[in-house]
Amino acid sequence: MDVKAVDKVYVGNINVAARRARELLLGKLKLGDVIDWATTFSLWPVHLLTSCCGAEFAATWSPRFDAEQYGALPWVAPRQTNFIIIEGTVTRKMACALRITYEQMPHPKFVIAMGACALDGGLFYNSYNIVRPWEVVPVDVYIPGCPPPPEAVARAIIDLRRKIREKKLASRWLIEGWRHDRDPVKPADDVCKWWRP
Amino acid sequence: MEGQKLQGMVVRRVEKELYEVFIGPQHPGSGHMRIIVRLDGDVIVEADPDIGYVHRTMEKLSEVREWLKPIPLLERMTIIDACNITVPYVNALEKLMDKSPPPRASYLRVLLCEINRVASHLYGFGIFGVFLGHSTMYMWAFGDREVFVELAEILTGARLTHSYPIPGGVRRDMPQDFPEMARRAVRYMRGRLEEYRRIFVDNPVIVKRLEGVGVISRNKAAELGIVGPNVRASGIRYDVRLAEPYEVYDELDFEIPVFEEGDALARTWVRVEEIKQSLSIIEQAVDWLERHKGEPIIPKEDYDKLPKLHREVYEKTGRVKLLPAHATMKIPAGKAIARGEMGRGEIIYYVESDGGTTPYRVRVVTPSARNAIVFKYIVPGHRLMDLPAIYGSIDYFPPEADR
Amino acid sequence: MKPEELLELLKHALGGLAKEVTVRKGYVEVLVDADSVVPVANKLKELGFDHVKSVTATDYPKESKIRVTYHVSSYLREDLAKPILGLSVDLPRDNPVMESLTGVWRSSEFQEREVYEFFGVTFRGHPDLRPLLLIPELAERRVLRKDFVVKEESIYEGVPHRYQ
Amino acid sequence: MVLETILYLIAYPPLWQVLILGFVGALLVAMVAIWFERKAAARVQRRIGPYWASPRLGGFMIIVADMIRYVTQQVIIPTTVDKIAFLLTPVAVLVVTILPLAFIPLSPHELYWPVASMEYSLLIALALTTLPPLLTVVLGWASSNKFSVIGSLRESYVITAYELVAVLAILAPAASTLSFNIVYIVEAQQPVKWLAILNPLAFLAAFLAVLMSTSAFPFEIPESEHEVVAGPYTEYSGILYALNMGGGYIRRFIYAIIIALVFLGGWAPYTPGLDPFTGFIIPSLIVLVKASIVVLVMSFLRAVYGRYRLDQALDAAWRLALPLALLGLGWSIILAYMNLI
Repeated sequence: MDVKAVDKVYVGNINVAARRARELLLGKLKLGDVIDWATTFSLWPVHLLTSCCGAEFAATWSPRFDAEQYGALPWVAPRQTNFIIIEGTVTRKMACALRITYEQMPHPKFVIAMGACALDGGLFYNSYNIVRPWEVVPVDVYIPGCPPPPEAVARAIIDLRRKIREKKLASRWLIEGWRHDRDPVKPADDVCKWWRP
Repeated sequence: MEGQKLQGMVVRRVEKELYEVFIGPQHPGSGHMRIIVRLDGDVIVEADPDIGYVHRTMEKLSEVREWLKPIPLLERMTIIDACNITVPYVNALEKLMDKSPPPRASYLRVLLCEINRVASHLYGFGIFGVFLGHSTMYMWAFGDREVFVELAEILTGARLTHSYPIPGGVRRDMPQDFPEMARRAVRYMRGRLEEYRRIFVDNPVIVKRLEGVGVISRNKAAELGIVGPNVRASGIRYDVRLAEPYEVYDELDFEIPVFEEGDALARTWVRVEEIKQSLSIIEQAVDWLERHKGEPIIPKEDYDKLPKLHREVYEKTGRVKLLPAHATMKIPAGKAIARGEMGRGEIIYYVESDGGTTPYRVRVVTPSARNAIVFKYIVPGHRLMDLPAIYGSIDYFPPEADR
Repeated sequence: MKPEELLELLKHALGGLAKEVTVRKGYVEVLVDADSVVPVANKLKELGFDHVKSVTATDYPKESKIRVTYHVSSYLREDLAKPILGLSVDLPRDNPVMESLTGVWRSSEFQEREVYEFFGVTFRGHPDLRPLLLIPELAERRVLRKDFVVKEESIYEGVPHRYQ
Repeated sequence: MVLETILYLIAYPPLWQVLILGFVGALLVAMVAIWFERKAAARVQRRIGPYWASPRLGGFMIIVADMIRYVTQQVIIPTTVDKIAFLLTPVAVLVVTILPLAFIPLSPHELYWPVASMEYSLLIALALTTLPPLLTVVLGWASSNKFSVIGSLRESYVITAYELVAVLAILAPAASTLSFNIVYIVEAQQPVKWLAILNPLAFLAAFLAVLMSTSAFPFEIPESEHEVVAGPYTEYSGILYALNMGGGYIRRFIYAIIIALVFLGGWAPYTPGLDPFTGFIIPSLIVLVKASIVVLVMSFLRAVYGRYRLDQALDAAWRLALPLALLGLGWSIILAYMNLI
C-alpha cells in the first residue's frame, strides 16, 4: 500500500486505494460484466419531448407494446436517468434544452435519436429553425422512420443493449472515467450562448 | 446570486416575495413548451407561456413546396389527428380549384376524421391522466387508442401520417372487411367508456381535483377566443361541423355536446360525450359506405386523365395512382379560407395563390395555438398543483401550437 | 347569415370607414386604412364579432406592402358564427406600424406577437410585444417575408441548414 | 482490548440485528415492494410490466439491475448545494429508517429479539419512524433547487398533518391494552380479537395516515412529478438517489409491520413455541405476510387513484383523518373501560 506518515499518523492515499479497489473489482472479479448487464436492463429514458415522435414514444410504453418489460421506465428528472430518446425534430430553441438535459444526466449515458428529422432533418430538412441532434449531443443509435412505429423504438432499445454489452460501455466508463468512443460533441450552433464572452 | 455565473443560465432578479418556477421544456408537466410561473406562496400570480420549442416553420416550408406536398408536411403538426388537420387544407385547395369530391370520398374522409378524433381524445385523456398522477388512465387510454390507430392503418396504410385526402378525393378506397372491424371497435369502445367513467371521470379524487378548477365563463371564452371542447364546455354552442358543415357533416346525424360549467371537469365530460358522438358517426359513415359500394372516390375529370394501367389498379384495388403532373399542378389565383373541426378545436387555413405551382401564402391557425392564451389569463389565481389539471383539461398539444 | 346579407350589414354599419369590401367565394374582406383600423374594429365588435380567429400577414414585395388581415367571427351570436370576416390593412413594407387591436379583441394578443416576429410589423399599444415562437436572433431576420429565401432541393446535397 | 471491544460492539445482538438483518432484509423488502408495485400496476393496466431480465422470476432481476445501475452510476454533486448536508442526509435517512426495526419484535421471546421486549417498544418505534421526513426536509433544502425547496415545503406540510394522525391512530391500541409493549399488545389480541376488527376507525385512520406520510402513490404530493420534478430528490443521482428511494419503501414497510402487529394481531392465531423454528421463524413469517398484504393494498391504490391537491390533502387530514383518529382513540378507551380486550 502507498502509505505515508504524517506526523506519526499513518495515512493511506485514497486515490491509490480507490484505483486498487477498482482494479480488483473490475479486473479480477469481473464485475464489469455485471455492471454492463445491469445497465442494459435498466435503461430509464428521461422525459424529454422534442417533437411529434413523442406520440409514438408514448405508444411504446402503452399496454400494447409495453417497453417496460425490457426494464425501461420513463423517469421524470434527468439526474436519475441514463438515456435520452430524442423524439424527432430538434428546433434551435429546443437544442439548448436538449444539451442542458444531456449535461445534467449522470454517466454512463446514452442517446437514441428517433425519426427521420433526428437523422437528417426529414421533411424539414430545409427549415430555418431546426438543428441536427448529432450536432448537439453524441448519438448512439438512430431509428429511421417518420414516425418510427413503436416496434422500431423497442428494437432500438434492444440494439442499444447489445451495443452496451458488446462494447462494455458502462463498465469502461467506470475504468476510464470518460467515453472515448464518443468524442465530446460541441454544439455547432451557439444555441445556448455558451461560449460568447 | 448576482456574482454567480452558471453556463447557459441567466441570473436575474424577480420581484421580492415572488418565487419564479420554470415549468419546462424538459419537465414532466410541460410537454414541449415552457410555462414561466411566478408564485406567491402556493398561488400562481403570473403565468407566461413560452412556446415555440417545436416551431418547425410549416408556413414558410409550405410556400416553397408544390401544392400537394404541404399535405404530409402539415399533418406533422398534429400527428395524432392527421386527417382532421389536412382536410381543411384540401378543402381550401378545392375551393380555389372549384372542384368537389364525390360523395364516397367525402364519406371516407369523414370516417377517417372521426377515427382520428376518437384517437386524439384518447391521447388527451392519457396525458390528462398522467398529469393527475393517474397512470392507469394513461395506460388504458393509450391501449385503446391503438384500436383506432390500427383502424386508420387498415384504411390508409399508415399508423399516424395518413396523407389520405387529396384535392378532389382520397388516396384509397376502404378494404372489404373494414366495416365489420369498425363496428367491433365501436362496440368495444362503448364498453370501455363506461369503465373510464368509473375509474377516472367519476373517481372522487379526480372529481375533487377538477371541479371548479380553471373556470372559463361564457364571455371570457369568447373574449379569449379559445376553441374546441373548451369553448363548448363554457356553454357556447360552436362547432365548425355545425356552423359551416364541410364534407358531408350536414347529412349525418349527431349532436354537439355543450356544458355550462366551464371548469376542467366539464371539459373532460365534453370529450367523453364527443367520443360517443364520433363513434355514432363512424357507424353511420360505415353503413353509408357499405350501401354505396363501387362509387368513385376521385372526380370524373381526374379519372378520365388516368392512363389505362392506372385505371386498372384503381378499379381492382381501390388505390389511386396519380400522374406526376398532379404534383406540379397550377392552381388559379385567389384567396380561400377554410376551416375544420379537429379533436382539439377549430383549425383555420388561409391560402393565397398567385397562379403558380406553389402556394403564395399558407396561414394556419391551429386550435392549440389559440388555446395557449388560457395559460396567461386563466391559470393565475390557481394553486401550483392546479396547473397540470388545467393544462391537461384544455388538451394542449405543443407541436400543433408551434406549427 | 349569407355573405351577401353580411355585405349589406357591413356597408350599412361601416359607412365610409371601409376602403373596399369584397366578397369572393364566400369570403368577405374589408380593407381599411391603417389609421381607421381601430374604429372599424370597434364597430365590428359592436356588431357582434367577438373574437379573432387568425391574424395573418402577407408580404407583397412587388407592391412594397404588407397586408395584415384579422379574421374575425362570433361565438355569442350564432348567426354571425357562420361567416368569417377578414379585416385587412395595407402597411408600407419598410416601416410597417399599426395600432394594436388587443384592446378590442384580447384574443389577438399572441397572434400579433407572431406577426411581429415573422414580418416585423410593430403593433402600437400591444401590452407585451416580443417574439413568441422564435429565438431572438431568428426573429430579427423576419423569416416569413418573401426576401428570406429557403433553399429547396429535390436531391440532398450536404447540410443546407445555415442561412446567410 | 480494543479489538475485543470492537468485536463486542459488532456482536452485540441488537446492533447485529439492525445492521445485518435490518439492512439486508430491508434492501430485499424494498426491492420486493418496488417489484410488486410495478408488477401490480402493470397487471391493472393490462400489460406485462418488468419481464425480460428473468422471465421465470417475473422480471424481478430488473429491480436488481436497477439497483446495480444506480450504485455504479456517477454521483453528481452540483456546485450550488450544501455539500455536507447533501451527501450525509441520504445516509442518515436510511439509517434512521431502519432503526425502528430494532424495537419491533417479530417473536414474543426475549431470546430472539432482546431489545424489543422492553416496555415502551411501540412508543420508541413510532418515534423513530417519524424522524426520516424531517431529514427529507433537510435534504430538499440542501439541494438548493427550486423544485426541491417546494418539494420539501410540501413534505413539511404533509408530515405536520399526517404524522400526528399516524401517531394518534397507532397509539390507540396502546390505550385499549393499557401497554406500550408491542409483545403485550399482540398477545392481548390472541386469537382473533384483532384491533382492526374491534376498532376499525383507528385502523382506517392509521392506514390513511401511513399512505399520506410515506408519500405512497396516490398521495405523493411532495414528489408530485408534474409540478415539482422529483420533489426533494430532484438533484440526487446515482447511489444517493437509490438510498432515498429505497428509504421511502422501507419506511412504508416498517409502518406496515407496525400496523400488522398492533392492528392485525401480529402472529395472533398462532401461539409461538420455544425453539427457533416455532418461536421465531413462523411468527415472523406470519407478521411479514400480514405486512406484505398491507403494502400490497397500498401499492394497488397506485393504479386506481389520482393525486390529491396539497390543500385538499391537508383539508382531509385536519377535517377527516384527525377526527377519525381521535374517535378511534376514544373507542379504544371505551374498549379498555369495558374490558373487551
